[in-house]
Amino acid sequence: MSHSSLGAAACKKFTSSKVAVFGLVVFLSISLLCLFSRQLFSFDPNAIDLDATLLPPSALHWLGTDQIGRDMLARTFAAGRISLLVGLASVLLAVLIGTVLGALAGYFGGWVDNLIMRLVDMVMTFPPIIVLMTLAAVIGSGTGKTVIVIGLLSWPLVCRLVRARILSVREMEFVAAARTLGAGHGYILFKHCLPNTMDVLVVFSSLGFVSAIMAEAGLSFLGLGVQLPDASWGSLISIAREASVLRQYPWIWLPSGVFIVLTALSANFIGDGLRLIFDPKTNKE
Amino acid sequence: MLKYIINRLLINIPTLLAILVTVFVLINLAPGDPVDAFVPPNTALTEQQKAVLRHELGLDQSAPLRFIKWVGQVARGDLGYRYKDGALVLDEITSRVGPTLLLASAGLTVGSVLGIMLGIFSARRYNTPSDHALSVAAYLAISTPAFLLGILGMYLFSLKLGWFPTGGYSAPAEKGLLQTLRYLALPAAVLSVQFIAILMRYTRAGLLEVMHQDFVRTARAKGLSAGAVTLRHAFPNALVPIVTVIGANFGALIGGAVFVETVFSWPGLGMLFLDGIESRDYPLIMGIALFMGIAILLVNMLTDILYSWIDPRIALK
Amino acid sequence: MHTLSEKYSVAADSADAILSFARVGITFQTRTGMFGPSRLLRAVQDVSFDLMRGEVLGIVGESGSGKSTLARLAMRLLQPTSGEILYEGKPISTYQGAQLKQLRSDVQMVFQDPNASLNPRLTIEQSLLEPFILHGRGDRQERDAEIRRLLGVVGLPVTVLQRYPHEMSGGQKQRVVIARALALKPKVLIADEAVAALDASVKAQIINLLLDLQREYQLSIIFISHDLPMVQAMCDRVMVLYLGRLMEYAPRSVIAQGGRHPYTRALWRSSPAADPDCRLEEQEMLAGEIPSPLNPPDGCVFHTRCPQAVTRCKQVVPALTRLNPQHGGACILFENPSEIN
Amino acid sequence: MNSADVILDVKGLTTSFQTAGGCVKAVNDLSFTLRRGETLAIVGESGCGKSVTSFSLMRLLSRQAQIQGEAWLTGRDGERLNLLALSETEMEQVRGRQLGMIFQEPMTSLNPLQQVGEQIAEAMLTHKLCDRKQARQRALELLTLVGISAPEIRAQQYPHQMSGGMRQRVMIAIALACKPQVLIADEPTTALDVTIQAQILRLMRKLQGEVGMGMLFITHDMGVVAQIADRVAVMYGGQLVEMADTRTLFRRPLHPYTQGLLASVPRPGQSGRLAGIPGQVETVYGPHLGCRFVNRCAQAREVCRVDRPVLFVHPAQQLVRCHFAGL
Amino acid sequence: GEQKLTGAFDVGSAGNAQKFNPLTAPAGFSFYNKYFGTLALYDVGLQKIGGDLAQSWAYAKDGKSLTLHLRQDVKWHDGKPFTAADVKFTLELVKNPAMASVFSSRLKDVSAIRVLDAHTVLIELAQMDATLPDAFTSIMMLPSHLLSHIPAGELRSSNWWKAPVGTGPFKWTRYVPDQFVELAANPDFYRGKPMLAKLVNRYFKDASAASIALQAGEIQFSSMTLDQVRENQSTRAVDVIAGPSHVLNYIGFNNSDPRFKDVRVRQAILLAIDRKAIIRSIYNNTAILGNCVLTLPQYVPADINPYETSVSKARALLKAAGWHQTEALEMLTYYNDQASKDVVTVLQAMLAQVGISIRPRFVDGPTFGTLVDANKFSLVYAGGGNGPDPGTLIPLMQSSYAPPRGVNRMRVNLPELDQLFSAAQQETDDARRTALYQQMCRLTNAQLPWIPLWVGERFGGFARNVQNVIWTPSPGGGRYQDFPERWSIR
Ligand SMILES: Nc1ncnc2c1ncn2[C@@H]1O[C@H](COP(=O)(O)OP(=O)(O)OP(=O)(O)O)[C@@H](O)[C@H]1O
Ligand SMILES: Nc1ncnc2c1ncn2[C@@H]1O[C@H](COP(=O)(O)OP(=O)(O)OP(=O)(O)O)[C@@H](O)[C@H]1O
Ligand SMILES: [Mg+2]
Ligand SMILES: [Mg+2]
Repeated sequence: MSHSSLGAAACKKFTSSKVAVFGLVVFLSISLLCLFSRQLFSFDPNAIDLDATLLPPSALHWLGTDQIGRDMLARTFAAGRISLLVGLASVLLAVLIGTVLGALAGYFGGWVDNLIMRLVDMVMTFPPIIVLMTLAAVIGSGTGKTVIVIGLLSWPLVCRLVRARILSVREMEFVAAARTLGAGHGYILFKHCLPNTMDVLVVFSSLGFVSAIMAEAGLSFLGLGVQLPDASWGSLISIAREASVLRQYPWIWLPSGVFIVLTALSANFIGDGLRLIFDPKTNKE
Repeated sequence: MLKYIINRLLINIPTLLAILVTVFVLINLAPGDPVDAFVPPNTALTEQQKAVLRHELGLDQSAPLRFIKWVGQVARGDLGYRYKDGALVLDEITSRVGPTLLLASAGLTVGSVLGIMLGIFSARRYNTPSDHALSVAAYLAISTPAFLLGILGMYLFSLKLGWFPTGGYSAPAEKGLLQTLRYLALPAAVLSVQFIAILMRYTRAGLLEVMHQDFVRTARAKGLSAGAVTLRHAFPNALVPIVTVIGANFGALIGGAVFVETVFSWPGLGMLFLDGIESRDYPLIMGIALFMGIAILLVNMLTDILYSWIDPRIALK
Repeated sequence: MHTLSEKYSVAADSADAILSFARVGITFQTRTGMFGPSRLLRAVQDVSFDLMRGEVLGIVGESGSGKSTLARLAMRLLQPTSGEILYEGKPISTYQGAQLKQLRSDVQMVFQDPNASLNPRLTIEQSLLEPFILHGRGDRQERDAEIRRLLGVVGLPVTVLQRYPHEMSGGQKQRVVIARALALKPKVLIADEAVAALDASVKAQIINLLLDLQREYQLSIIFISHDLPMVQAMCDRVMVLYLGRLMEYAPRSVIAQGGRHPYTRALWRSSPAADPDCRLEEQEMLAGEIPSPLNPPDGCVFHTRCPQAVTRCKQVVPALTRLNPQHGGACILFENPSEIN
Repeated sequence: MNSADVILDVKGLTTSFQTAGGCVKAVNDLSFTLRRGETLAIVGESGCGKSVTSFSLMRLLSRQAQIQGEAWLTGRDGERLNLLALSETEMEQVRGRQLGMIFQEPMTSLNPLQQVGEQIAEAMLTHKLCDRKQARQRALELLTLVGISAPEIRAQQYPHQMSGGMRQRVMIAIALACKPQVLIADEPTTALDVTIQAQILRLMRKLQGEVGMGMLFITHDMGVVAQIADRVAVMYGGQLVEMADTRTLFRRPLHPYTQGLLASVPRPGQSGRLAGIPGQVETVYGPHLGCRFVNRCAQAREVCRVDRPVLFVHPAQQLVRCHFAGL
Repeated sequence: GEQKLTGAFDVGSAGNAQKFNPLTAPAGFSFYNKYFGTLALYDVGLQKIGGDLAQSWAYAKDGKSLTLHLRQDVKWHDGKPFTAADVKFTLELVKNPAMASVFSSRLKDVSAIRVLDAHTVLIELAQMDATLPDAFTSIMMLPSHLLSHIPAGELRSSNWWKAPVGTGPFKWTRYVPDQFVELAANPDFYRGKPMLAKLVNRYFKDASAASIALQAGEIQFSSMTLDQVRENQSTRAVDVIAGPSHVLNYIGFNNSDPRFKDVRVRQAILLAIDRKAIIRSIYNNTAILGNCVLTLPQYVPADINPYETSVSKARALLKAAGWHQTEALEMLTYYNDQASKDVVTVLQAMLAQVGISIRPRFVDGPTFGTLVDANKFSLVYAGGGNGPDPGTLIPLMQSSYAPPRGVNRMRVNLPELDQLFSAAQQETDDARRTALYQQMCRLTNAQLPWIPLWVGERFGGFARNVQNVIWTPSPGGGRYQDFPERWSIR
């Protein structure tokens, strides 16, 4: 009845979904491994050893070594730190901007909608490469900036999705009911409209997480993204551009790929669990 | 309706102008000078030669002036010349529009159809092994970069099986439609794989959202089969986000699917654009930005019209 | 207090009006298909009335006659295309800020369909807490206590609090919605078919509750219903609407005797009696179909089905005539009172 | 009772839900029969399980609901089907065609994105009763039948453009479109005003005469019950508490709940407070001892608290579940 | 049927489809010379320059002029004879500022061009320039009769280049933008009719795609990356030709930056880098160590400092030089391939060991140019063509070419080096020139105006069924005798 028991109920609902729990466990373990990789693994992820290049997985190097002899186990998890950070933060940013603007546009309509949607039109039209190139030159490099750039480029889709959903939700009668109870626009938006966008936000977030990770890899050339000697999952996968790496040294890129899929998948499962909390009707089926 | 379209078109004009101004400012802020881009890093050009080039390209004028001149020129239907080889920008773009649209629409059509079908399938099998398997497959697909997918596809279908060429393009008028399709198959497939995954996720989520609503029960009470209920009642109600995603992707792809085009040497706008950027070819960049701007604005407008067609509660204002 | 609507008011003395409608009308644009022509639908036309403090005003009328629209107008969910609605003498469109907040707690509405007016994602408790949260009333304990009290009042067990709307029966949801509307102790309650989905015994309970509130706290109620016996039993005055137009307004006593307007009378005739031995006969029912509001008939909108219609009814829109301060209507029969009866 | 005429035979229907608060037995051991052309009204306390009964018969409950018992439907060709044991595909053949249903929630039960005319026509097309053009035509006729004017225009409207009563009538039109053997009408006329209600009731009766449609008519309006029902079943707390033919029930209600119900109906000329049944409505959670109605019953005695009453058969086929009804 | 050889003669960023003007194009010469011709050509070893359209040439005694004797049997693809007028026209075009030809600096000492007769040309020189024959291996001859009426400014980007007429063994047939150029055999070619009926250059943006196309037999030739060579080692699908690139990879630094003024700092940097390990592990031993800016063996004296890696020495030198670093130095590079990324990472790690911290920054060509020209850089990792004629280095290292005047982007300013360059340019005697260049090597070895690292190898892959193909992997070098008319497919 109280709020804590509501939280407990939500928890119970969440845990009632096996996949959601599985997702959470996987996600947390990967995050922890990445976060504490430097403490956990004996190798320095950036330590090069030109006498031990391209070694296949062995007892010493569990995931082998790369072209300049770095331990891929340590490197993969160290890369994960950056990728997780970039993925999560930029998706968060995109969702934040997109949801706020989309909600405003969809809910208020009229000139607000017009203004925001024209902004969306504009951002969608900007060729990302040009924006990135210029931004990189103007604002310089760094992980934080990468997050901002990716976030700033990917919010329009969220915005359109949220707006479209809210356009129909705002016509529903319970919204009118809330208004007659004295609910202000903010309250209606947050309490009644936005929960209805959960489904698309969950999908966007888990897909956006992956695209942010991949985008980050592409950005490092522009001075954004991860800088040498550090790596990110995206940049490790990009090494597979080298045909020999792709075919002969899969231990360099495959683990990162697997981890990207795993984290995205678990994020998605978590999202599904969250959806259960928000959608009473899909209870335990 | 007509009023709405006209209004919207009118609003699009200042939007387009704003886009173009921004792009222009951005490219002028971007490091790298077109004349530098003209020659490789270690080739010597004297200052005099550079000055000649700058003058000839009009780069000795101030940026605002250049922009205004460009707009005036565009108003007369002239997009100018490429810096690099003096080709007409308009010709360059029009020669790429065909392949670009072909690839984009093939990829999107295949992707939409399959993505939606799989999305429906996995929503109906919510939380079963096949649903989970599809989830895994979807994330696998979107986590695989286009270049990797392209190269892998090439290894398999061009090198090992020899079904499709490794790349290139053949216009339908040239060697017939069949040949065009052979060239199209791999790039379109690679493009659609990611799109299938994306749409599948949105379709699935959207369907799960509506499957439990009262009107679905009504439809079942009429005796509709589960499939018909999903297709005719649940699906349309889940369509708005799907249309949004398709629209957004189509918009983006009109500017070219750069990675796919690069891997498969597909002569699309994306590659041309990349070339334009690599060589800081301002008229080309602006020309493509103009084209993309118009196209994306139109697609977005179409999406908005579709919303109100799908959901009559959404009024066009 | 002087009200704008005085001139058109259906009440004799509008001095004590809490909510007034002054020649209110609303038009919807409806489209058929994407490119179809857009048509005008006059859902409410030229309706004026005053709701007195502590009064129960019944609104009856055919389906689609604009009752819910009227309610939505009063709640400021729709903007009238003509006329003005006043609360406490002030146009509701001018309410803002704290005043608006006050208005939102003073005037409450129970929606026709409880299922649609409850957010399916919120538990009953969350829905019931909403008014308290929105108006910052009470602390947690007080709110909990108040919610429990309200549930008791509408006859629901506390166990429903953790449920979601889809886990409740229609009547249960309806009672939740009533409880929610009463939570803020409003001054005006607009009940749109608020008890339709309740069984007779619970219905009686709820109505008794409303009547108690009316008596004790001067609650004014607009009671929208189809159930003439019920309306007649609980309302001080009754307004009869047809195709968005006011047909007749009358005090309970007149309605109880069947009303004067041919339409009111027809409604009475069609009301099923709770007696299996007096089933409705064919001839007692109104002949013909309700005309489309998209294409209303000329003259008196009721003339197509009126048993007493004369040629003039087809040509002239009857003016709203006041028979006596409490009673009036729009019918040519009213224009010449001597002709009645 | 001529058993050949029985079109729906429900035996021991029990439906329970698993909820956060435990197991809810919404319908408890309900048995009744319905004959061809007959109208059985189900009345009862709100929340007593009327709608759940109809959903159970239609098999439209989510998978978390557990349904037990049997429900034999005599099909169009005389075959007998146990609704509760049919496969989902078999059930699809039955729904709409043999067993129609009108839902209680008119606002949300229509597809917001489909024109109402389409929604009506679809019912007929699903069961391949006619071609598309005929179905459209029929849909217009049905709209007229349920008292919607300008059907050509209305058929092209969307649910949000209609008033509550109109949507309700569209629902009715959908349910009637295929002329089902048995129609379950869950408060079909609550949102309708009396003139339309009368019209709809007449229409239903006409259909009953034409196709021998049996009707389960759920309502709270005792007036409507009196008008249309041949027999009345009264439910309370998931159980059947009384069943009798309409006249008997109105003349001589045996169960105290039925008596209270009838007393609560306002009589013409009555004003002010209504009678009602005092006391708190009981929750249907969990197992219980004694009579469900005990807390609100004026005649309750000690035995009612501890001893569960059984259905008692009175003369004239009147069934009643009360310790004292026979006295 | 008719033999058709398809190749990816220009791959990757060098693949510059559409830019077919050989006087302004930076790359693609090895394909241009299939339909254009040059006056002179290197031999396959890139050691000696021989004649092609010019049969022979001779410097005047005073070195103030050069006489060219042209072949007489050469015809343009349109049937008109190739004459001295064409040579005069082309060379003047190169010198014309409006043409903005990349070769104009190579002809800066040419003061006039005279037609002596139909097949003899006299080139007057302001001063002796011994590197002219090398320049003649790059300048493609253009038909005066078709182009002389077009002003140079217009000609530069004229559409003519998309349907050019040359003297080469193949004739232009068609061009599909970004797809391919198709050439057909020129039956009137002066060295005889080519064996191949068609020669096609397909454009690939992506090197891997080209490699797969080669393996799939869609094309018969492609240049290859080290990575693809490595991969091919396991499949052996194609024949690989390897050879030096004549591009010296170096760490450049801003010579005008006081921090690098002390030669000990530069030496320390070189000592800190274990180049052998890099060549071994990253280049698979396919690169040649360089200790001065010249790497052709004949120019490298034995007595130069080998700069054997020594971290301790490097530290000591830095200490002695009073090196102190406050913030990380940015190392710019326009390379974007994986091997270069690895190299830069290793450089970073190795320099960190001696206390020099660097921050790599990868940019594209134009950005690189702009930043460096604007003097906004401290370190670069780059490559500069240093052969086959060391004269190639002049614009890169002579002080007069410092920006904004030219591409001496590192602002090298060594008067001795400048003198050596001009001395070598005016020296016609091979032995003496070699001695001068050895001198130059010693100087740059000691002074380290660039920090030389290595010269990589380049690779090309040919399908196994092609025959008689001659190709050298050095795109940065001059043209050479590859006799494409003899190429054929089995
Ligand atoms: N999905 C569900 N989960 C849990 N409980 C449910 C669910 N659906 C219905 N119930 C409960 O079952 C009981 C019977 O509900 P039902 O809808 O059948 O009532 P009803 O007789 O139709 O009432 P009304 O006349 O108010 O519509 C109610 O107490 C309700 O709360
Ligand atoms: N959003 C809308 N767009 C178009 N028409 C509308 C809209 N809302 C209501 N209407 C029309 O307005 C008229 C009045 O509707 P309203 O809901 O007020 O009727 P009502 O009197 O409440 O009927 P009921 O008793 O059936 O609920 C109807 O004809 C309806 O179709
Ligand atoms: Mg209504
Ligand atoms: Mg019900």
